[in-house]
Amino acid sequence: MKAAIVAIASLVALTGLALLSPQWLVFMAMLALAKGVVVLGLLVLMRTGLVSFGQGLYFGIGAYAAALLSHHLHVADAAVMLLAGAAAAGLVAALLGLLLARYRDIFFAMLSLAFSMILYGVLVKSAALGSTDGFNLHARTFFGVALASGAERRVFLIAGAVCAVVAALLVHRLLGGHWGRLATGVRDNELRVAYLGASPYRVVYVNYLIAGALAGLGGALAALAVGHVDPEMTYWTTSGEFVFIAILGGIQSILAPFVAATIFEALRMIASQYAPNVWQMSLGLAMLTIIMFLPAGLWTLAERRRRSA
Amino acid sequence: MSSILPIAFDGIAYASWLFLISAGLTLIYGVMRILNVAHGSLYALGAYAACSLAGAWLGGGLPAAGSFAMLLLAAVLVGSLVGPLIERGLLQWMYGKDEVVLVLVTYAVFLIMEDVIKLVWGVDSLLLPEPYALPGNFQLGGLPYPVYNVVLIALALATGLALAWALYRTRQGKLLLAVIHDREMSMAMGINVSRVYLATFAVGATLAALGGAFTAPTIAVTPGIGVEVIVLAFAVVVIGGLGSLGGAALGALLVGLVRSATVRYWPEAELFSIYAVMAMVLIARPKGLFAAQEARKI
Amino acid sequence: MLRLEGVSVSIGAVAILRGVDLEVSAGEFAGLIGRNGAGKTTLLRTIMGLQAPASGRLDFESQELADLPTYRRAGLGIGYMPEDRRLVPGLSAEENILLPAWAADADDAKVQLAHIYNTIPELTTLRARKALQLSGGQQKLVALGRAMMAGRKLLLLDEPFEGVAPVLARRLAEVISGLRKSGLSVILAESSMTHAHGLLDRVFTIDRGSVGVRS
Amino acid sequence: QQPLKVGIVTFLSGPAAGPFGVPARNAAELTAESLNAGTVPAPYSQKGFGGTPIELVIIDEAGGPQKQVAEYRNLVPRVDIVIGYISSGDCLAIAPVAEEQKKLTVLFDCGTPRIFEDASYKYVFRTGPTGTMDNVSVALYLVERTPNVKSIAGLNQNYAWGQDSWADFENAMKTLKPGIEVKTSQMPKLFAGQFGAEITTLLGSGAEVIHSSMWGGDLEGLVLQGAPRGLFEKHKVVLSAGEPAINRLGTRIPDGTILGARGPFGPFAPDTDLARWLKTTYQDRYHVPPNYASFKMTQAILSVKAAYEKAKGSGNAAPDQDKIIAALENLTFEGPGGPVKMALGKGHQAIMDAAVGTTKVEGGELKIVDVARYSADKVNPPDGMKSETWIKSGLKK
Amino acid sequence: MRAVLTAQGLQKSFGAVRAATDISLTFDPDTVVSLIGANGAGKTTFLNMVTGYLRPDSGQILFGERDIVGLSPRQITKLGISRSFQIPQLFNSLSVRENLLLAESIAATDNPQAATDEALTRFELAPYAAQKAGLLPEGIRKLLDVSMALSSRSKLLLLDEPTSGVSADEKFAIMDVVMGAARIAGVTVIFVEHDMDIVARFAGRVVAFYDGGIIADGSPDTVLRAENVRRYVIGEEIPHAAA
Ligand SMILES: Nc1ncnc2c1ncn2[C@@H]1O[C@H](COP(=O)(O)OP(=O)(O)OP(=O)(O)O)[C@@H](O)[C@H]1O
Ligand SMILES: Nc1ncnc2c1ncn2[C@@H]1O[C@H](COP(=O)(O)OP(=O)(O)OP(=O)(O)O)[C@@H](O)[C@H]1O
Ligand SMILES: [Mg+2]
Ligand SMILES: [Mg+2]
Repeated sequence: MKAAIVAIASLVALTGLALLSPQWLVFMAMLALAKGVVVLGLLVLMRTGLVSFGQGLYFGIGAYAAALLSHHLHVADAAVMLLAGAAAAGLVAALLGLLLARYRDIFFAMLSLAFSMILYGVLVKSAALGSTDGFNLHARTFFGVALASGAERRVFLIAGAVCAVVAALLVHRLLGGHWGRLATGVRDNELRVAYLGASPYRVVYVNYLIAGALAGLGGALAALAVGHVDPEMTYWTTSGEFVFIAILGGIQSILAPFVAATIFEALRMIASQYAPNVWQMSLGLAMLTIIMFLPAGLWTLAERRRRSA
Repeated sequence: MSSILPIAFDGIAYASWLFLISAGLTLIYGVMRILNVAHGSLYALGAYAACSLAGAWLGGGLPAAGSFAMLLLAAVLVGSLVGPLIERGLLQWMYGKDEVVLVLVTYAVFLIMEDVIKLVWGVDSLLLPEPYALPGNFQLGGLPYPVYNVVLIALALATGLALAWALYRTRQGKLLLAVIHDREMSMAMGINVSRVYLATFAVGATLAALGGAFTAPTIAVTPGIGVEVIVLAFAVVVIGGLGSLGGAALGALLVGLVRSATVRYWPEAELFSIYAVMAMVLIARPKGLFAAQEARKI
Repeated sequence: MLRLEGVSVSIGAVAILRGVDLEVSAGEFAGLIGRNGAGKTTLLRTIMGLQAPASGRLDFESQELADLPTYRRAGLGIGYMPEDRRLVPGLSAEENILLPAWAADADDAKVQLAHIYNTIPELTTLRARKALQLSGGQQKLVALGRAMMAGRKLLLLDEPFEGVAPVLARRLAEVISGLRKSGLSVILAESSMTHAHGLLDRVFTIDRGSVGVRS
Repeated sequence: QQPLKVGIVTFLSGPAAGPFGVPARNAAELTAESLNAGTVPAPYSQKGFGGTPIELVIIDEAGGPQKQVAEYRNLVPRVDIVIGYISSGDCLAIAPVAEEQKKLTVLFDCGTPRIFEDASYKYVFRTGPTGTMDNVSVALYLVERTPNVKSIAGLNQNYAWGQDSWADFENAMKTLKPGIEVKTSQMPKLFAGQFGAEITTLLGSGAEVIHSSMWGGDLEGLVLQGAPRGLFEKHKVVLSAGEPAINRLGTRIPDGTILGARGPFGPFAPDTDLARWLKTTYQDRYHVPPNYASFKMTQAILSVKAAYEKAKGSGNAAPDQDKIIAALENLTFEGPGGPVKMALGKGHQAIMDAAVGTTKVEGGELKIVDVARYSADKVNPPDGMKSETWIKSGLKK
Repeated sequence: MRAVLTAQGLQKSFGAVRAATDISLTFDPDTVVSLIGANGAGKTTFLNMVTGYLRPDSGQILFGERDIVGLSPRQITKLGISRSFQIPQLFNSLSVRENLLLAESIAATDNPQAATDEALTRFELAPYAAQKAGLLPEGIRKLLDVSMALSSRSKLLLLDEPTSGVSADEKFAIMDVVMGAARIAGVTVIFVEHDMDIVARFAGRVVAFYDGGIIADGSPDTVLRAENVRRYVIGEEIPHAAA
């Protein structure tokens, strides 16, 4: 019930933002949303105690799937692109998950990193896809309705908001119940999970699949927002960024990824605008401050407020 | 046949470099459970410090052979000043936090150091070619090879052996094992855990800086050299099995040899080689070549 | 020798120990008896410095313990045997026992080791085996040996008899009572007097964080 | 008077900052100040842009296309014109956004010909030549100097720039010398920095010529590691974008190395007032000579000034953006590297003459000797034809 | 009557240590059997082999008719064998209630919430319901571990030292609860125990292990009085040092 209210409120707020704010803000909101969706997937995975340093793989797959649709198959419908992004990523996750679900800890992290870097290598090698330069994409319709020039990103933001809110609600329901406890169980003590008769492998697999599909959706959203895809999306630094956003937000709440992604983007924007020569340092200091004072992630801020209220 | 020797030599030289940077990483991870992203910055810092020190030495007209000592000095200085600074100033407040949070902390340190390096040394590349050119070449399979690479290999060997001796043949090494396994119980047994951490981080930082300092003469020292190193080193460490020194050595060797063979026979695949090796090793051995022994749980 | 005055420990908002007064003199064997969750482990950990007290005084041989870091307490001759064993799995039983001596850089490690083997002959057969292979009870023995290595003056034993077969429990009781000869003090936490009968000079009871005395 | 705000985007951090980003930023600052002071030689001696002073807003290009698009969108409301971008990926990503935002955006350095070959833009211009001519001109130079060349090898960074450069060079050589043998094409990872195994392979390859489009630390590393091992003695080495390394490596670049500067820049610049002004003022202020990135930045700023003033005409009112764009299209103007024609991409893409030379140390200084110049239309495709097709189909007009 | 569990010639060595030397045992339905033995005698190893955690070097294990050697712990659990552990295996970051709830949910109990509440009361865990399992006192951890094993409604219940670490005055109470639950469900219980009073009170049959082998098997009376058992497991009465 409470979740539904938050969801509706977020939708209204985002729609308002999409319709009323200046273009740059619309774009930033959309990028934050896209990353938020990826991090949401990471959150699902982190419930099982696994951190993937390779979500860039699915982020990239989602983006390239959407972009290829537009660029090579001339399907320029944003809704189809989003769906294709999530589906393509989900499909690959379903395959790789069979292998990766056996891995734990840093080995899981690094093997997923290896896969994302292999895709990176493939993309860098594909001259037809523009190698590291990537290529541009255009979505001209949404559910078949032609988009007015200049309004595309406003529409995408609303579409992105709907995707994100639905995804967040589903994840919220999933993790709030038995499945969430089971995932925590896998994180805490796999042996006991097995001895209770459940399969840790299956839990990890399913969560990996969800994370992959969400990263794909995020990738497609980002591709729509940026209008350009390139292999950098699959590079480990991109994957690393997702992990950092996840930790920045903390893993307690479904809203945290979105809040953290927004703050991360904003921090980076402010740093590069006002300290172009030392933006990395500013970002680093900001991150340290957050870790020092909000040990369980940004979300502790909200928690504190709630408690004092 | 004639190409085996060159491939092996190039591979081993590259492996030596990889080993130097991964040894510190695996040590810090093994003992402190910190995946130290700032390792890349320490590597870069070592390279920059080496350029400054050896550059000043050579610029002062002192004997060129002494520049090797400057490389060492640079590594030790970085390790014993910056290492403790990071550990005491920052990390020591973070112990007990989740592993991934510590990754984030070291990532922040990495970001900060990138800009610090830029502010101190500027964005232009620094060059220190003398130590590389000084020892000259030798012939192998009809091709000239720099003697400097032999120096690098010897350095890696010496470092590896010294570390192995310290870790596996001394009491300090066994105490370290206790700290690794159970911080709290170690304190109760009278081990000064905080000092162990400090020393470990300083040694790890010195190793990173050593890698950077001895690479400096072969490359142009530019902003960003630390970024690439991190993933390479992580990959080697994971291939070898976390926290295992022998693993890091074997992992480095494997990666080095595969890379040099790839460059020779299939240059387009160079980009994948290390990740392909990592994926293959992990598929065959999910915990790396030398998996850490686990305690009996039930 | 050891003196606690009004020691209170809280974790978060929960008070775990409330104003504990306790005194153990040199060579004295004290029992700390209480049910599950009474606070026995917490009390021993507080003495060892693994848990910070919110208030109160801790003295050991008239030295204030409060600002002494944990590792220095071992140096004072306090040995701790945790209830859940906590050996270093990769090291042999003997190396585990020797760890405190190495940490202190003690020169009489050999002598003390021989003494430990003497008092607990069962350890001799286990000495070369890796701790990770030992059965639960065997690990308890090694943990006791290890505590003796550091604990030249005071031994903190947390439920040493739990999970130990009766034959060994008897032996342990013998061993512990044999320690009297060396003038050691012992605090022994147990949930009942079953194994500790006749072993103790003084018995403290602990219930919900409060310590009382039973003669 | 309200100054005109010019957004400048160039690498301030990362590996590209040293060789390109910062020299470009320096040139931008120098040029803007000189323009505002009215000290730039004719035809740019009027203060600012048509009398209006200009003010720079500089941001960092590091971080990849996604970040750049975000930065660009933030920048647009703050400035009147954007000049920038070194990375081709960034250029590709920015161009459509510029179009959407309707903001005059002048790309100054990136090399990929795809920008105006795959699409056409109204608001986007590039005042530097594409990468095509770099490799066509070095191929021409090579074949002229060594007509009997039989084999080549490549050492290029494994990313779009390196791959395209090698493909252009390889194709041009195949067109010029049918039957030429390619011994090996090494593609080390970008910023790998260490090329021991690659150099071994090249040394053993038996190729007469080695082509490399490397830049920055990679290029310097290649020279540092290759020269002591005799790579430059055993082979003719062609560095198609080698010019910026001169300032760093100086006499360490072995004699006989063929060098390009992505246009008639730096040591290849013609002896004009404008070039001399840039060289001396830059040298005085930054204590190094300006490299091609500096030249191209100044060239970009001057192109906008030329167009601005042409659009403004003799009137007093500031010209609107559409007028400036109309003036810039197909404009021919004088840059520090000589005349620039906005001849390709429907008047949005510049072409220039190319220059190639050979290194030689004389009197303890590195000199570029045996310089050859190629006229712009000899090394660039005709408008409307793709570079790749042009090279493969015989480099014909 | 068909045996619930039959072990035939089980062998297991760890390097030079022989943890099981030709163990053959048969367990009948609805019985309560206690495994006793010195430390390191091989009791836990036996349970580990039965539950698939360790694979015997040789020998056969039948659950009912079915050979279960080579099956994973999960598969064996699903067949109807559940166990508790000598060292409690809990979900440390979940609360006591959530631990139980998870166990009940996996066991597909009709109403996991109600079952959880019931277990909390039965094992007197209610006061700790909201506390994270990782912060529990050792004895309570043990209780929780045992109570989770009981959630599976299995046919065979293996308990590894269910009462060690539990306060003396509660040991009997716990065993009463376990036995009560077992009796209702018709479960066979095999429990490892070091407390001979508990053994004597609850076991219908006692198997004594020593050095990887079985030195006695039979009714509590006979086994606890057997010479071997007294020597190797219980230890001869030694007079207390006069206090
Ligand atoms: N880290 C902690 N956070 C919150 N509560 C804790 C923590 N550690 C212990 N407690 C609580 O402190 C109380 C005392 O615990 P303690 O472990 O000292 O008991 P104990 O007497 O040793 O019990 P047992 O005989 O079961 O080992 C318990 O109620 C326990 O839940
Ligand atoms: N994984 C293992 N690796 C090596 N040795 C093992 C392993 N598991 C058990 N052992 C050895 O096998 C023997 C039997 O161990 P087990 O745990 O079965 O004893 P136990 O009868 O349960 O003893 P306790 O009452 O102390 O728990 C012991 O000597 C132990 O050291
Ligand atoms: Mg306790
Ligand atoms: Mg056991």
